[in-house]
Amino acid sequence: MVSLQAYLIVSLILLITGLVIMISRKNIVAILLGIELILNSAALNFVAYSKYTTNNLDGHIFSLFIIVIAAAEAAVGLAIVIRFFQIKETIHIDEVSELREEIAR
Amino acid sequence: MNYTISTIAPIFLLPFFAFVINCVLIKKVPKFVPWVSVAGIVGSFFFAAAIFIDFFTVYNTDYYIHKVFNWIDLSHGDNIFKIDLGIFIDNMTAVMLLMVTGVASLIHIFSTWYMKGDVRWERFFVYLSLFTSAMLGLVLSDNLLSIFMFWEIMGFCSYSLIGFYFEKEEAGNASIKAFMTTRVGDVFFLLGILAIWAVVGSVDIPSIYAAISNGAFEGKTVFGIALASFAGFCIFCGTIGKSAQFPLQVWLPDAMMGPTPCSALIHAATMVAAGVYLSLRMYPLMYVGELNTLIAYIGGITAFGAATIALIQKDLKAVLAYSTISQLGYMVLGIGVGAYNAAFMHLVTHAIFKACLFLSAGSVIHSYHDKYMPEMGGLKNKLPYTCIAMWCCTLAIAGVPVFSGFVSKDRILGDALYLFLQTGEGVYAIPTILGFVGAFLTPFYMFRMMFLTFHGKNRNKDKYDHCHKEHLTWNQNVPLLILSVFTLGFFFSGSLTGQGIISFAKEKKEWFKVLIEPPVQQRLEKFSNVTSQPFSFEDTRDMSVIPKSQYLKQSGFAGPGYDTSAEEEYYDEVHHAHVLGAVASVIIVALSVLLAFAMYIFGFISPSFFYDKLSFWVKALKNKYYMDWLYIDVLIKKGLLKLNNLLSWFDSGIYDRYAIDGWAFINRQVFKASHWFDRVIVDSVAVDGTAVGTEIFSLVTKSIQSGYIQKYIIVLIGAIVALSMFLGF
Amino acid sequence: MENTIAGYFLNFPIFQAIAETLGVGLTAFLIFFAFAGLFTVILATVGGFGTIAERKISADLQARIGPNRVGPYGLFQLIADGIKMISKEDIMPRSADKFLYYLAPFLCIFGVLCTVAVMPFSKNLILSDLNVGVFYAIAISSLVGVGIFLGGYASNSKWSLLGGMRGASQIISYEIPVTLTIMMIVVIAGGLSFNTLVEAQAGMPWNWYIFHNPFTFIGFFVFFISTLAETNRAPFDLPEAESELVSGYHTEYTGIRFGLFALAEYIEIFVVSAVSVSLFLGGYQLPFNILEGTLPNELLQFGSLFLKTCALYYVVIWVRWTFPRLRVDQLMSICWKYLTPIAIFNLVGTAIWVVAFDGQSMFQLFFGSGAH
Amino acid sequence: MFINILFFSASALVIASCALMMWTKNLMHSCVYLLGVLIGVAGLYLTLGADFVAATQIMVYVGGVVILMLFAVMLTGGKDFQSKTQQLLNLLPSMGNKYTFMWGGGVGLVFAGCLTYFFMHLFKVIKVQEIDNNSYSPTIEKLGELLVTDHLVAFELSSVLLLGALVGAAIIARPRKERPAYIDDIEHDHHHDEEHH
Repeated sequence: MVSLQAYLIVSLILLITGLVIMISRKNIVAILLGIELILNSAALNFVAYSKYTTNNLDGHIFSLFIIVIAAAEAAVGLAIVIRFFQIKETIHIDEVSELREEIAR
Repeated sequence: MNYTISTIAPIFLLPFFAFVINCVLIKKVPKFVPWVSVAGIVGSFFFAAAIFIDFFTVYNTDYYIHKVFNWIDLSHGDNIFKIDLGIFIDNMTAVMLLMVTGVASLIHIFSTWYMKGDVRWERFFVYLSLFTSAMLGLVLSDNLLSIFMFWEIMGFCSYSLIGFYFEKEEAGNASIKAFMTTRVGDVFFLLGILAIWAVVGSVDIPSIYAAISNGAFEGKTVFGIALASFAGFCIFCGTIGKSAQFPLQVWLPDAMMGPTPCSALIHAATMVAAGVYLSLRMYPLMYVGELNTLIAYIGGITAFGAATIALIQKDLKAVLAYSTISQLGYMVLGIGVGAYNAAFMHLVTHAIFKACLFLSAGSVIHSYHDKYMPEMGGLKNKLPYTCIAMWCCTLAIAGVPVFSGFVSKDRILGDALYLFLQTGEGVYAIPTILGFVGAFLTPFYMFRMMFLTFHGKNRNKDKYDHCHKEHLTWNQNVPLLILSVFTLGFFFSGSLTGQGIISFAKEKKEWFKVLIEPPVQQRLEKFSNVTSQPFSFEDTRDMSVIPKSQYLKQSGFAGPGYDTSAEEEYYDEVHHAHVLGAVASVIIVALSVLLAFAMYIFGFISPSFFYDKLSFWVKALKNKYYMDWLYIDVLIKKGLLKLNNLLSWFDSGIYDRYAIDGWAFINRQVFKASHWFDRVIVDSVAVDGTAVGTEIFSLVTKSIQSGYIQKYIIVLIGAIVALSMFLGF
Repeated sequence: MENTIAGYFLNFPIFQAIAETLGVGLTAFLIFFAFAGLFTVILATVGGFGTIAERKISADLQARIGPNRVGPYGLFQLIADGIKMISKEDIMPRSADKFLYYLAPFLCIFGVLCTVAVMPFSKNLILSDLNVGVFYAIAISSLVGVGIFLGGYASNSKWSLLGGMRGASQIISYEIPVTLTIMMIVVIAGGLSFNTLVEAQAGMPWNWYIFHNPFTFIGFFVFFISTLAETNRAPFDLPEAESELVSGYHTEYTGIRFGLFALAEYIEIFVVSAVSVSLFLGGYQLPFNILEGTLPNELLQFGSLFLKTCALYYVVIWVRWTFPRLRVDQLMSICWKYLTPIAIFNLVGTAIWVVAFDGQSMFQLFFGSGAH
Repeated sequence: MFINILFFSASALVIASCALMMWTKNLMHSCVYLLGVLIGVAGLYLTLGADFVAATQIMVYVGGVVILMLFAVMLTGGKDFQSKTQQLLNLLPSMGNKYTFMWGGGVGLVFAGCLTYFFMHLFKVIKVQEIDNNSYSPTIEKLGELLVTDHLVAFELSSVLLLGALVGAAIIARPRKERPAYIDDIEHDHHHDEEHH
């Protein structure tokens, strides 16, 4: 019998890994990969809680919508990345900082 | 018959949809436009006929249908302000619907022949459809407000159709004249509606009837006049404008600038009848306000005056225009003397034969390419069918027995005579005499017109030879012949002479008299409990409030000619007056016809004899009693323009110079002071100070906003951790 | 476990005896495991025979003889080919991405074989009757696309890269008409599991879903064309177009790795044909059920499915050797401008049909419910 | 027992793939490891009895998102690359360096610690029902009912969202015929600077 905490630990590992990837990578696509991990951890949490606490299928519905949103996010995000690459010829995340005020370095 | 919105509304909506569809079609496929219009009105005719047949089957004086819909509701709490629209159908409405749709159908069909190939002839049908739908909407309406709205739509259509050939300057002027003249009446009409609203709190007809029945108008005055008189007068002014009565009749002759079918439909058969219809609807109010003498005088003067002007007209359509005014005068006279039933019957019969006359005139003008009678003559060989139809109508309008005009007009005259004989007061003598003189003149000018047009020798060989011989065509003369069939009297009276000598249907031979009864006090009692709530539906199929004999005894002006076996004495008086009137008018008509034959067929008396003897009178007639001169030259040019100049001088000289410029000067000074305050205090201290403060603060805060997303994430996570610490521990 | 292969065999006395000693769960798992292995072997053989069939049929269509040296009619050619594949040198380009280069063929074969888990070969001869069966099959078969893409990318070669990109985009695109068409059938059947879909087509051929209504009739052809593209078969074989891209995404592969790609392709054709048959052509259903519930009946049903699938397989090969190849833009416009709108139209039309005629088929409407 | 085996194998796959994702310097490999994570999560869904969600997970992610990611990686350069404008921050390799990993690891540890602490407190308070998960029940029909009854608005809105994403992505990624003027300006400035140097 697997307990809820086991799922939460897996989910936590997914979350933290995604977070670390988001912070440490400088490539936008890699950051999007990290976001996918975080979304997956949230969806896993929803399904696990749906199983162990509420005993209905609302969690499944939520995770379905998360998957849908992740798909939309990936499509639009990657389109933006490709467009950005066409313009700047790089996808370094720190290049995406043109809206701030220029501070003398 | 089950009255739902789907059996009533198509009467109004089919022509309206035809209008809307035509608005679209006219740019894309103009050749379909006339047929859409015709289809709309013919479909409407079938629905109207269904309603009429049902009412005829029920055969109950008090039968009416009332449907109410909520239109505007701004009520909150106790402040009730709402306007409901609705449908009100009683016997009169049913007859009116049948008449309007039938006549309009035939006129539409005729127009497809008359207008074909004319300039903008598709647009003509667009206007016709809009007009017909507005007229039917007016007839169906249950309250004065929507009647007013449709009234104005009809005014617009009339304007557009009079000025249909706007290339001609006269047509444009005539349309403006018609529009402005009727506006005078409409302003009063609106005032009347407001006066009624002030008393009744609602403007729907059953509520007004109920208020009259409950005596709500008693003791109320405005400007020292009884309120009922005021309201009734104002509404009657609407009738004066729309139906071209005495002071405002000047627009109708000019309205003949429009195409002939529109003259037939609007300026003869239906729209001008709408004014009389409104007065008939408001008949109780007129009598509560004791306006009958005034109405009778206006009707008599109009009937006589227009008939005299018609004597000398050379234009075929002008004769008919003045005869229209004259006949409308008879209807108004009928309202004034209490001949409610006869006035409405004259409305219906007149609509039919006048429509036929105008269509015939249109047929003649279109075939002959001229409208001046001195150029015509002998056309009976060229246009036999038109001649037959026109003769039937002429006999009808002249009041020859057997024809419908005799039935209706002589009943009005008989009632006028009866009122004069019964009361013995001199005030009723003048309208009665004017009416009889008009009845003498009417056959004369109509026969004159017929003789000049169709008989005798032709006076212009070129045009006569050029005119083609007429064949029986479904959209040229078949509508005329159909209309001319209905000029026979027994359709309306149930007997050939109107006096019950030869009857065709034993039980319902007197249907017109039975179904259309004046809404006098006792008849109004059925409305006294009316609530007129939105979405209510009343159908009084089995209700009959009072037996007829009882009501006749109580009514003073009920109008004679009913089945009055219970009231022998009354019946004798009425019968006496009516026989007298009938005999008198038959004699008058015979004399008039003889005179016409003598002058224009046999040539015993030359018309120039009268021209010489009565030269002053003829001059007055040629100038239409100087009414146009009075209005345009005296009233407008001398009076109103002067007043305008005065007001304009006041506006620019006094108001503009001192009030407005002075205010501007003051403003400029205030502006100078405030500008200084603005520049020195607000701008430099408050605004700039705020900006400097903001800049200093932003220098501190913008170092956080580095633009590097990962730093934001770190800060975000830090914030989440801090927040959870704060909340959790 | 009722309608699966493990449940069916657990009813036999011998397996019940084993279950008493080992426990039901473990026995069922062992049966499952054994049959999974058996199916894999059978499918590999079928895939091998696919190559033979391809060569023999193409030869027939081109009035040649084809392979005829190894065994009777050249039937053992596949053994010879297999030995050749295994014994050839396994070459990897020096600049290739080693990890992905090794992974790609396995992803392909994995994706294909996983779909077999829900294939209904007969009423009980099904490894697992998932109630999301069709959905699972579509989902897991999309691994093939990843495999092809990674194979093309990892080879570090122009031809391979172009082939991989074409393959991935083609597979993603053509999944849409396929899924919409399957949804049409799902709307009629009211379930996603394969048994639900096939059970409703029992009896005579006019109960097959292809004849259910006009939309399914169109839908079958949409599905068939789309599956041709999904499996990279001619006329949609752009990822491995020989005349343009040498050999497409598996240009650099040799030996057993190339063999795995080829095997995956031939097995996928078989599986997809079987899915077509199950969805539209009655699946394993027989027109008569004389031997209901016995093992021979299961085998007859298996034979029914196998026969129809082989017929479709023949059509696929026939098409390959008959039609010329499309251009890339034509490929995409066929998918997005023609097949997808038609599939949506079919879906809507079928939904309306189901609501309007209460789920009855054309033949039921024409001949009454007695036609069932 | 099968559930337990499935759970442990799936979570092992997830954790191992996560670790490799974090470890590897090759973005393409990272994407492939993401595939492992996603399949592992689908396995975890299966242990929770969520068969439809698992199938959807594989369908959407494996068939769509991962291939999109692979395309994006390939179109934007694949492995490590260095920015063409060799300025201060851009000298960092895009897959991270010691400095960034230090930051990331630190933040991750702090967050993990915080969450762990938080949940430990939470589980002292909340009583979790122990539901017998051996009873396998199909979810798909109930999910379908829920989607068109209780969650209808969200369902319809998500379809609108997907349409918007489709159109938006197509418009954004479409190559334009002429380059925007500001790129020319930037390049001009760049050349100008080089001339000065």
